[in-house]
Amino acid sequence: MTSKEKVYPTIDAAVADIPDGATIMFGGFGGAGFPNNLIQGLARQGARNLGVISNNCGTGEGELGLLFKNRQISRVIAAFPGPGAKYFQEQFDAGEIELELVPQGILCERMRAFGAGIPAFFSPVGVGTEIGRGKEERMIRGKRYILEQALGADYAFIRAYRADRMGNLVYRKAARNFNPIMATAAKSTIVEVEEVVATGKLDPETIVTPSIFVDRIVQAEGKRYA
Amino acid sequence: MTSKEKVYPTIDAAVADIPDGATIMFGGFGGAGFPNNLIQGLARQGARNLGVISNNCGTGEGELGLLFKNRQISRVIAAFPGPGAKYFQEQFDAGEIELELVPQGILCERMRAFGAGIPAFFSPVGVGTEIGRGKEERMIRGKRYILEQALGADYAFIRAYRADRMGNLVYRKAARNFNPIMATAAKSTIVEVEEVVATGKLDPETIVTPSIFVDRIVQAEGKRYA
Amino acid sequence: MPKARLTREQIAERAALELPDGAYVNLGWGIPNLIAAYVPSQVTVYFHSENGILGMGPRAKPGEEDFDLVDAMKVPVTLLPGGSYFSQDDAHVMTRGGHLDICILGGLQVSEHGDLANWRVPGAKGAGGIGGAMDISVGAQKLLVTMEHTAKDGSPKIVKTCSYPLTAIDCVDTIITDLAVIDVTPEGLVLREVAPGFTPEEVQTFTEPKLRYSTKVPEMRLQQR
Amino acid sequence: MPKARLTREQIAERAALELPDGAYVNLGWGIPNLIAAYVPSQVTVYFHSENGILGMGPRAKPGEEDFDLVDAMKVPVTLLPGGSYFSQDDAHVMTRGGHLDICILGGLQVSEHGDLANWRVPGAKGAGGIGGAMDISVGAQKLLVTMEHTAKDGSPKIVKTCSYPLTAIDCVDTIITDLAVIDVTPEGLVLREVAPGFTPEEVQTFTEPKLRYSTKVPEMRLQQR
Repeated sequence: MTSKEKVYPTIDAAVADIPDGATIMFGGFGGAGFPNNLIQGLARQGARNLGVISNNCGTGEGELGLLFKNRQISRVIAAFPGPGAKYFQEQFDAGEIELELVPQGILCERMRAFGAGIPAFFSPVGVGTEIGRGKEERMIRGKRYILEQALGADYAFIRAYRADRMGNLVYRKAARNFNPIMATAAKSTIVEVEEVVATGKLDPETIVTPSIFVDRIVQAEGKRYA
Repeated sequence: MTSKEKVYPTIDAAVADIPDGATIMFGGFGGAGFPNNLIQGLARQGARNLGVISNNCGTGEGELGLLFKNRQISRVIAAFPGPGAKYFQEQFDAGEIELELVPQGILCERMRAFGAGIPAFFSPVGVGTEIGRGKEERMIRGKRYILEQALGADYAFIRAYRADRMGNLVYRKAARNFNPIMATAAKSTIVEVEEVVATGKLDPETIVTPSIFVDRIVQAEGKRYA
Repeated sequence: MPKARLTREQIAERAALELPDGAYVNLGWGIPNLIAAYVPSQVTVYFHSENGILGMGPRAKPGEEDFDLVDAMKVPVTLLPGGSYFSQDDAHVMTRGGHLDICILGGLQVSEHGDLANWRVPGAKGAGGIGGAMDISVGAQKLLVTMEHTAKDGSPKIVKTCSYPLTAIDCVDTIITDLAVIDVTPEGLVLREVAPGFTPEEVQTFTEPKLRYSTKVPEMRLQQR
Repeated sequence: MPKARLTREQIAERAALELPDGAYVNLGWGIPNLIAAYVPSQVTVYFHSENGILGMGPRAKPGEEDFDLVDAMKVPVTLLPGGSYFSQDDAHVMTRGGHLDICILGGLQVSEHGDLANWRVPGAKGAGGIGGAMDISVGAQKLLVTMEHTAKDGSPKIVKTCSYPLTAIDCVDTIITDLAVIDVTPEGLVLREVAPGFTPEEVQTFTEPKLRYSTKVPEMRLQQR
């Protein structure tokens, strides 16, 4: 029996082939569940002109801040870039970064749609606000809705608590956040984990992300928070 | 501290107020995860002219078969009524039952949309087939899609393995199937469980249906399969 | 000297009285975040956080923080028995799908039609940020806004039409301020209660649209009766 | 006496050779359901069942059945190490979202454009039933159909245009029958292999649309080389 090996030996190996111009989803919210080791690996790797899909844009040099500091990012889709996203804000104010602001739940829903083979859906969120501007609007059963498009990416960089070698994932508390949904919406999902366990060690009832959504697994280098 | 009591003393009490004409979702697939005790309670209770949303329509008198035998059902939305659904098939052939056939994944997705506040979505499933007939069609990014509508119900009758008293649910193996998604798509969700445990006894990481989606909990009467 | 209005804590205290027993609740940034401390003892409510928590408990004690368990404001919190964790998309199935019984958000402006503006001051520097407020506003079964009645420059925050970027239209059910409790109804804004020491006429002077009120408007309650 | 065609088991055996190592796979009713038994020993694949199982193992042994662990055909099965359970909607995120590498379904008719009809015989009594085949057909990265080459009355099942109700249009990549392996390509149907003892010309006589083939069409392999 053979099968495709998903476990990578190092963070650097897991991100080695990310090309310039790639679009990458990054999990994490409120300091929890960020793939900080992968982010730092990507900073070392140096890919440029990246598109980022993420709830926010880092805090100082922390989390995604490092990639903005290194000027590796040119396009952002985010719900809340954040006042602490110093490097992002500077480059945004200077007109160097293209930004699409998306309501947080719709950011999730657009990614879920992509992962689920749904190309577009009607949404009540943002009707009559600047989010609805330029979008198709329609009355359905007496209420106003706007049409939102599915959102996919080349890569998802996510953080989980444990993976088995096949790629099944479990998360820890509120560090789950965007990670499971991003895993479904990228061509290739790369996960850093606290611990890689043998296949069969995770209770099949409790697996949150089934292995089918995971392409590369790498042991985090010990740093959970940026 | 007080709070709304969700645990009902008996199956009959849990279904006592279901009115004639109600639309009800029923979980279950392939013999597993059917709310057989609730179904039997509904047969005793006698509500008529019911609308049913379910993957299938029973096997003989088993599962939903009992409600068809009793002629309590007048409308069905299903993916696979099933060759063993004797009473349904007889009444369908006699023109006594209105049926909408829906592809299985789209049945799920329409319910999920309802639960998620999405009124309608474009779907690749059924394009060019009789499922697409009469539905709005649109090209999106070069592919054909049809518009599908959200699907809700007055009640969801579901089966879980364990509930805590607050209404958090865990399921068992493939008996999970339609149950979690139906819980999100009904005005009132009634769950029969193998065991009711004290609040706090379920591991919060492993809860599949959070309590917010559950309105009534009742201990199953011992019969797991119909 | 102007008369004393309610404090932010008192606004929170009043808002807490709107929580029905057994409700699933989301609290936003600002004053709403103070409300959890004032839930009446005879009421049980379950707090939702849009990053994937239901049954959220109080802030973690110093030294006991778990930074994998934070609320939507990045504050380390706790989980109560019966709480659960889920993904952010499932958290927003709850917001947008109408599963939360009551949500309470802060506001920059509320219009007489119940439109809410609470995410961006026009002309502010930076990119701004929407967060979860738009999803919460459209989905809440009942939406309360808690805020100061007037802006720092004295201008009314309850207006005929919002001039700030909107969060959602036609979404606010009730406004609770340091001067009043006001319900948004199809007939317009109805003044339900006034802050102690204020008359309906005084509250009207701080409010752009016309308020409807009966001859006798009760004082704002601060404790459950 | 007509020449012997392949058995259903041999069709399954041939189809099993199309499974790449590491693939996530869904097998439908009929001949596809026989395929799991023929996966070459040097290949590992993961079976998906649309009722919410990934990493499904063989049928449960008599006496060891768990009726909460059944496949999409209601048959008690087992779970392999690394398997997982999930809800039916998540199972169809996998089908429709393009996450399954290869799916193999039975067929009533396949057209030269790759349209598939496999859920209902026209004029049949009863309501019929779609099940999961439509979601699987549109979403599979690669869709194989295994079936007998001709119907019981001898009429071709590979046709110019399906006359039976369609499951999905333009979805089939490869057809494996008791007579041939045929690829659906933009240029039409390409005969890749023929059953032992049959010539391409003979296969053509059992097939309505024109087949393309080179002068030397290899015999159907039944074992991995």
